[in-house]
Amino acid sequence: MSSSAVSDSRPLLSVRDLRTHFDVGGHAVKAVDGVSFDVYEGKTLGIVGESGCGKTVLSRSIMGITTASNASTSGSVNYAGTELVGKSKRALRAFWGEEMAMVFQDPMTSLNPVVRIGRQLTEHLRAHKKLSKSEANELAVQLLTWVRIPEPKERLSNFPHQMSGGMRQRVCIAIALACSPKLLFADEPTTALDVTVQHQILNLLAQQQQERQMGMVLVTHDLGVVATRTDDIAVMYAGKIVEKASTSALFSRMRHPYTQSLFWSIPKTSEPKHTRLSAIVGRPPNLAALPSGCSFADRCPYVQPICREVEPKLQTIDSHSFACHLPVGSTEAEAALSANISAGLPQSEGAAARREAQQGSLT
Amino acid sequence: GGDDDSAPADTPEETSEEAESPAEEPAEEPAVEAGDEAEGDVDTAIEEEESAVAYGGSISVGVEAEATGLRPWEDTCSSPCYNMMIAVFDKLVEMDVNGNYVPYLAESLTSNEDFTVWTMTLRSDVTFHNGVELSAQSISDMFPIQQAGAAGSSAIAAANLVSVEATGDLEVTYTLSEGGSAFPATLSRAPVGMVFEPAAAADSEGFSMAPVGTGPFVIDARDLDNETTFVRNDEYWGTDPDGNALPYLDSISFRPIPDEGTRLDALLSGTVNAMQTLRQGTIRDARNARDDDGADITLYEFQGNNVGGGMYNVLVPPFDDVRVRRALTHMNSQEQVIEALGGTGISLPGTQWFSPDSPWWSEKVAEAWPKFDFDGGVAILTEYVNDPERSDGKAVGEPIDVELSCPPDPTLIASMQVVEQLYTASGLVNVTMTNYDQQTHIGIALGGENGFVGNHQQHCWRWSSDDDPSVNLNPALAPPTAEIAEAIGLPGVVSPLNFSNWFSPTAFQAAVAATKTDDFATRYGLYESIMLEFADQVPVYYSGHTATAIGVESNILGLNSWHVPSGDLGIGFPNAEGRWAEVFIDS
Amino acid sequence: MGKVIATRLARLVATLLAVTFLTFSMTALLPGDPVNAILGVDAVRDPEVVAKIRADLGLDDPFLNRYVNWLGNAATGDLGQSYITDQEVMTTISQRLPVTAQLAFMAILMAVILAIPIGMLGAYKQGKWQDATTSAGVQVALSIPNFIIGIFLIWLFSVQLGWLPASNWNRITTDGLVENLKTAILPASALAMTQMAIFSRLVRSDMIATLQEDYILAARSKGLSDRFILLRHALRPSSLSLMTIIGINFGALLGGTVIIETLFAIPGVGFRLINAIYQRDIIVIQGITVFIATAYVVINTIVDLLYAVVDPRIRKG
Amino acid sequence: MAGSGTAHLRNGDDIVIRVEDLTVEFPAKGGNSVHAVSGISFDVRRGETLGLVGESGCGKSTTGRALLQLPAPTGGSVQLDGEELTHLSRSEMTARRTDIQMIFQDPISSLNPRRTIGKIVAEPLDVWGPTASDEQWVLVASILDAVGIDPESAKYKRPHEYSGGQCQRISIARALVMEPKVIICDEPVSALDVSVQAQILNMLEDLKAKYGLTLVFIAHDLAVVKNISDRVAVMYLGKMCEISDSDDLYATPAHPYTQLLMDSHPEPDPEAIIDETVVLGGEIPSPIFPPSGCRFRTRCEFADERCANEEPKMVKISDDHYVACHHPLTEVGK
Amino acid sequence: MASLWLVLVVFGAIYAKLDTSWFGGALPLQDPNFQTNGFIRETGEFGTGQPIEGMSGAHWLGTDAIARDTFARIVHGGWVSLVVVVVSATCGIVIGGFLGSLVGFVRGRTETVVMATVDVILAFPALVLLLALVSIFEVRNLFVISAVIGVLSIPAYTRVARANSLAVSSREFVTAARAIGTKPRRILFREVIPNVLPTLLAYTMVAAAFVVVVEGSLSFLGLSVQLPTPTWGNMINQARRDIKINVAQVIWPSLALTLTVLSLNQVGDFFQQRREVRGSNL
Ligand SMILES: Nc1ncnc2c1ncn2[C@@H]1O[C@H](COP(=O)(O)OP(=O)(O)OP(=O)(O)O)[C@@H](O)[C@H]1O
Ligand SMILES: Nc1ncnc2c1ncn2[C@@H]1O[C@H](COP(=O)(O)OP(=O)(O)OP(=O)(O)O)[C@@H](O)[C@H]1O
Ligand SMILES: [Mg+2]
Ligand SMILES: [Mg+2]
Repeated sequence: MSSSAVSDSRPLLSVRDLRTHFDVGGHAVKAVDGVSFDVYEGKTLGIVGESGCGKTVLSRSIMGITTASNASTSGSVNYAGTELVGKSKRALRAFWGEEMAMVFQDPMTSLNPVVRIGRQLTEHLRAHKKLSKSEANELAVQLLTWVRIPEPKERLSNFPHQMSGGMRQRVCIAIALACSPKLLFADEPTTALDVTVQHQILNLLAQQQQERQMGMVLVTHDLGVVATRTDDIAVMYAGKIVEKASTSALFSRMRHPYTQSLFWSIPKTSEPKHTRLSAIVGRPPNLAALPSGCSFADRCPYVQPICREVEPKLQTIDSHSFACHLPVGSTEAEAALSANISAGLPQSEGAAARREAQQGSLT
Repeated sequence: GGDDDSAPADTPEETSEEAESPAEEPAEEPAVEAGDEAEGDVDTAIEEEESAVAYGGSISVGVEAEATGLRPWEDTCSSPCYNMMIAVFDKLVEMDVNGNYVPYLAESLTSNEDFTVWTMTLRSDVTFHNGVELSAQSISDMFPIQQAGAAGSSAIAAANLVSVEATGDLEVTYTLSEGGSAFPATLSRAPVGMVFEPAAAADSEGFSMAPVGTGPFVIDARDLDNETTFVRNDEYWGTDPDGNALPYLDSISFRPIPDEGTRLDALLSGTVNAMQTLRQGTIRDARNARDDDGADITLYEFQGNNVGGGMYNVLVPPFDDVRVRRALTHMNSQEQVIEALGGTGISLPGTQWFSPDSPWWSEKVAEAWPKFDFDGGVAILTEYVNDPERSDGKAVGEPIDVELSCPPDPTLIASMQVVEQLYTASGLVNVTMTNYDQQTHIGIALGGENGFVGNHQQHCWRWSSDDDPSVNLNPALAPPTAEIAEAIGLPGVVSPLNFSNWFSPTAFQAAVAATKTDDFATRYGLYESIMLEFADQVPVYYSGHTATAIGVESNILGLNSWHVPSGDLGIGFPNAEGRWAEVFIDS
Repeated sequence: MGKVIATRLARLVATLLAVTFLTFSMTALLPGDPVNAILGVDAVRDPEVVAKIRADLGLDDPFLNRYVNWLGNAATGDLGQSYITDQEVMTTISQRLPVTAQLAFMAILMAVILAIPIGMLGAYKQGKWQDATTSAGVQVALSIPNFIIGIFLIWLFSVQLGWLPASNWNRITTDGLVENLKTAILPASALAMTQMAIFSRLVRSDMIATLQEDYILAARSKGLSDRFILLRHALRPSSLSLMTIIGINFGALLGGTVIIETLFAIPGVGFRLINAIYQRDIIVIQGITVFIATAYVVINTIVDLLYAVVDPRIRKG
Repeated sequence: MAGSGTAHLRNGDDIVIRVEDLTVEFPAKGGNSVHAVSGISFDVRRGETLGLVGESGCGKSTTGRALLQLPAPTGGSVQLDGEELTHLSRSEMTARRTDIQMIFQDPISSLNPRRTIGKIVAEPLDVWGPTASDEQWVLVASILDAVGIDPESAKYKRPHEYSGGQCQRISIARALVMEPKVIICDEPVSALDVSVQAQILNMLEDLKAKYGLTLVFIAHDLAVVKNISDRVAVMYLGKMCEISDSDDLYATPAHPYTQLLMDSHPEPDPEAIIDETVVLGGEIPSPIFPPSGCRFRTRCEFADERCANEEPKMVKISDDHYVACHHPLTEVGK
Repeated sequence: MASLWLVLVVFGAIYAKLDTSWFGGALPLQDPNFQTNGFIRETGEFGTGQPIEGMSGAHWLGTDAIARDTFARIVHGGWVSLVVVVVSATCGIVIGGFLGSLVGFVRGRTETVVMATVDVILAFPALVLLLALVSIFEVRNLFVISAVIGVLSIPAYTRVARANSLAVSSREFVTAARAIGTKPRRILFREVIPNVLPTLLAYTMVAAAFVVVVEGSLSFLGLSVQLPTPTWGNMINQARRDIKINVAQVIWPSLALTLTVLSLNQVGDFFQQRREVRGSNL
């Protein structure tokens, strides 16, 4: 995976101002609220964010498989020149599986427990491509070989419960790859798996993606996962993208306080034991009643009055986008943080401790 | 559910045959096609068939229940069962249109002076279905089997029959321990009077499925609870008055259809060609179908002696006081009950054990019977209630308690609620209503353990049949308890069938006397006196005579015009029992 | 597998012992005397005659003796003879069980054939008018007593249209299948209505749960059509409770079609059972009860085994 | 490795928990049994935090529960303050439960949805003696306060009105209310969001200091375990592989399995090198039929015949660093 | 809609049963047992009512075979259904619910025995059991009938409760309760049963519908509540005889039954749905 974030070729997928709102008792739950990004062929976009920030809804809205009757989606999703938003279910079906595919979070539940692996692997192929049974079987064996499942022939007649979690997820990937889609959504594909298995699966995905030059959207809540396996990262908070940059740029310089806080709150093996973590205080806002201004304001160590009044726009500097009035690293931000620390703002405590520790280690 | 529609009713389902003693007085000439007379009650239409007879064809008959078995000596037989048995078996004695017992398989039947020895000569040309010839020996061989059978043993005991001997090739001698003039009635009823092939009867269960008799039809197939089919007996001895061999039909089948509505629907839809019913409601519906909807059916209705109603247990206070019984009877409107039963215009109110069509019917009794007279009843009851010596031991002025019980049949339930409201309206009666299923109901009335007294109070019941009056009446008048029997010097003559436990020496003696003579006038007088005593003492009450009917598709003829060997018309179709030998399909 | 069958058998035997004992006690508690049914009401009760009948039937033996005797005979396949008709209970059952079983089977089959699409439609269109309509229809069917349906069917198809016989039963053996079906279709339909209602409710709610599963969404994201998903992915996992209830209800129908059997005059088990109860024909009650209980247990065992066919997860254990 | 042995057990008065040769088996179909935990030993000092890591199904939770005798282990010994728990009768054990408490992985499922927070937290007090409810409440409130839940509003609220992190705080409060000596934390943060995870970890550290707690901390996330533990034990398929001071363990892992775990752990660092060869690391074998000898040998690149025949025992490789392996990485020179 | 009907039925039943003089007797409910063609003491004559009559101003839904007001009988009949439902649900929840919760919680031999018993009862032809139980009692008042139906509904409740109790018992808060040393009995009553109850209550709605029908069937066999108490079941049964003359008399009580069952099911569904949050994926 190269680290070049921008390619001048046309994007494979272009999402503009996508909004998916759910109507819950008259209130709009703004699960996805004005999201824009591009995905290029052969590149991986990581989407990171806390639980409930709208990652899943986002990827499903792009594909158009949101089914909730209370959902309404607007904006534009342009896939290789075709506008997907507003297309009928029937029309979309032609894209699903063949053009774009999805790998789900939980391999235990995303395979039908009562249908043999062989059939699940190829039923859509047979539907889309009118394959004969034996052709389909051959292909199924090949798919399992691709995802490195030993004894693929024998596995075809297995039921999901006869396989381990890692194998099942590989089967899911094989299913997704079956029609050679150009775009793959992987919605937290490894969250339910052990680290060692996660590692295998991520490797497998990366490999396949490279071989096939697929575009991939890798959704996760784990910064560790995206760090080494994506070309670009978009950080989501409360239904919006708050920061977006190439992976290397993002990790070298986090501009949004949320990204930074998230990064800081994760324990790292490189740090000594009992290292104090700087937790983000509070919890994500209720998507049905977002505060005015910046949604992160209540938890932000840098918060200033303006943050609560004006919603920050996503601004791009050197192809690094962020939506913040006081981007991290700016002098205003430093000043704001100092002020907040001295004011004893609880959400700044972590930052204060960290600053102290840093200073301590410097001296 | 179940065949409770029919079963829980009362006694007539269990045993009720047509019978009348050698009567002089002919029944009123049957006339009009039944149904829409001015007065509205059912009348019996027995007349010579006009159409030319035709051979061939099959019919199926919907009956209200399955015959528990086709063994005359063993199985208790109700109306549906009789329909089937009569197809296979011939009776020794039958009843003609005038209500006389006349020889049937017998050629003659005579008795000695005191009715203890009866000599019978059989027809000579008769063979059983299995080819065995009917002889006097057959009849005497039947006797041990009948003695061992549940139905036979009871009937033999009731008739005091002690021996049956073949005293010639075709001559049979019956000896009774105690003479009875109504003995021919016994020979007209299934347990003793129906002739079966004794050798075949050795295999009791097999016989029930494949009975062997001398009757007009031969058993073909018996599928219990579904269909029993009989085919023409080509060797049948009987002929019609013109000498044509009987029967006319090629085959006949009987299908038990317990649900009244379905049974009528089965006829209306052609699923069956004929059906029987013992319910006024169904007769009403069948009449409506015929008259209003133009259904192409003929209804043969019959108003029998059988009378519904109930009993008061006179051994239980307050029913031990005749005032209470009389009062309650006055307060009971039969018209109202009949309406509730769906029998308005179909059933007649009852005043005695005989219907107005019966030779035994007495105008005098009808006059004497306590009519509906609410205020009169209240007056009598008030007298009782205010009697400081009142038998139920309650305080003066307090209402009496009455437990009214019927089997849980919707029709009876309706009627008992009518009675309840009438009683309650007086303000002098607290009524509790109970329903027990048929067997429980019978068990309670019989009493069993406590010397057949029972602790019932007022129970639904049915009385009488078209048999000779002695058949039903005599057991009902016998001493109900050992003490009473002892007291009148007849130890051991205890009758469980005296359900109301009412005992009157005079009535009992009259009943006994009536079996010692065959003079109709004398017997009529005796039975009239008993009925008058009933009207005075009121051990039982009535809620209307039972109308029965057989409905057939209108091209089925001959049901109302079968003959006894003498060429006279037979009794017809009492209790919805058809004689099918002379039935034919008019083409 | 051998062990599984052995435990099953042991359970069957234990259940049957309990059921038979219970039946015996129940029938012993019922008021009323079989002798009355045998003799009829009007028969004069000669004490000797009564005593003889009681002795013949063993009615005077102690309760436990009777039970043990019966059990001993039953173990050898002899269920005794009816008090009333003297027919072998085995014969009684062997003539009637096929009838009731056919009715029950047809009713269940018709119900399932109707219920699955109805239930699926309801689940698929959950909350929409299609769902509301079918649900309401189903609940009406559920709450109309089935004899009312039966009466209506007779009125319509027999009396008005004259297409089908109003009652009784044509046996396949004697009348052939077509004639047999003519008599079976109406009562089976009447029975099927209630079952259909129960089944389709079940299918609907199970299907609703299944449709919430991730693998349904996964199947959709593969580009499969809704129809295909419903039939090939959702139906099987949604039919587990359906199978259970089919088992239970089939068992219940074998013993409980009394009302319909009576209405249509069908020579089935229930018809005989209710008559036996009314006549206090204890030996017949006992025999039929044992058969129904056996059928119930056997059918439900089969259902358990079928589970494994439908749900491979169970197969392994 | 994945072996047994007791070389790593320490002596001293301050040992609160001492587990020796703990074995837990569950009956499985066909007369087999699940060897969930097979002869592991460890001890915990007062005030120490022991981390337990390992892949899913390796027996971490089972170990934790066995400490509480829920259910009682199949074999081995569990000593709490020198008292053997496995021999206690049910009622005696019940009496000891005040000393050792547990926090569960799923915060939502471990709180009864139909009871109020006030009742849930006070429940141990109700069970443990008739304290006047006013007094009770004072204690409950102080502890709720300590875990960062507003006591007044919590009193009548029910679990569903709280987020996962808050529910976890509540279940911690429930454990604390009994003033236990030891708390077993069974993956208390695995179900929580990263941001909340940090809050809870920080809080546990604080509470530990405040109440002088001894913790057994179960997790599958290496970084989390390292952060909170003084000493870490690595488990594999019911056996213990390695136990060491946590800094030491991470600096110089000795067991190939520990190494595999570390290689697989995704560090949030784009520069980290990914070992792309770990595509086929093999699957964890069934605990019903565990491999002979070293249980890890089926996935181990160094496995040889000895590993199949001989079960490795715990050996000391440096100060407070023990490993059960025939070919520890420190020796192979990796 | 559904609950409106139920409220109407319940109100009607209670109103009819307890005090017809509420609202100054303004509600036009007649005496359900009064035969309008019956004998009137005061006048010494029979009433002018007609049996099996159609709808009219005097009798909104007509009259039955003995000229009683069908409307009044239907309203009063609701009382029986109400009591039967309440009593049988109580039996079911208290006994079946407890047993099921218990065995789902303690498992082991108790569970084997209880569930085997349940199986035996279910394997028993319900009709025989029903008939036998009903016949054993001397009196057949409303309570006895309800209790019999209640006893018969216990197995089903036991099954439902057990299935739920199994699930609840494996939840972690039960382990947590054990961990703090709570005694099993307390766990059962405080932790398990409260969580089994809601499902049981939802099931009650469905079972109630069934119970209403069972009472109808019992009436059909003439084995339900003692006369003259009206029940929908015995009304249908009685009117069946005259169905060829006046179908409506069968239809009205059937309709009441149908609507009630329908409503109960709907309310049951509503409760069930409230606990379901996820939507369909299709
Ligand atoms: N059908 C719906 N109706 C109402 N709200 C919904 C619906 N579907 C999702 N939401 C809400 O939308 C928000 C975003 O949900 P989403 O599943 O996309 O989060 P996520 O980022 O994928 O979280 P996780 O990491 O837990 O998977 C949540 O607050 C969720 O409650
Ligand atoms: N009650 C039980 N009956 C049978 N097997 C059990 C039981 N509890 C646990 N096991 C088995 O014991 C083994 C160890 O389980 P345990 O829950 O201790 O693993 P764990 O390390 O906590 O895993 P996880 O990280 O998934 O929580 C597993 O194979 C599990 O299937
Ligand atoms: Mg998600
Ligand atoms: Mg665990």
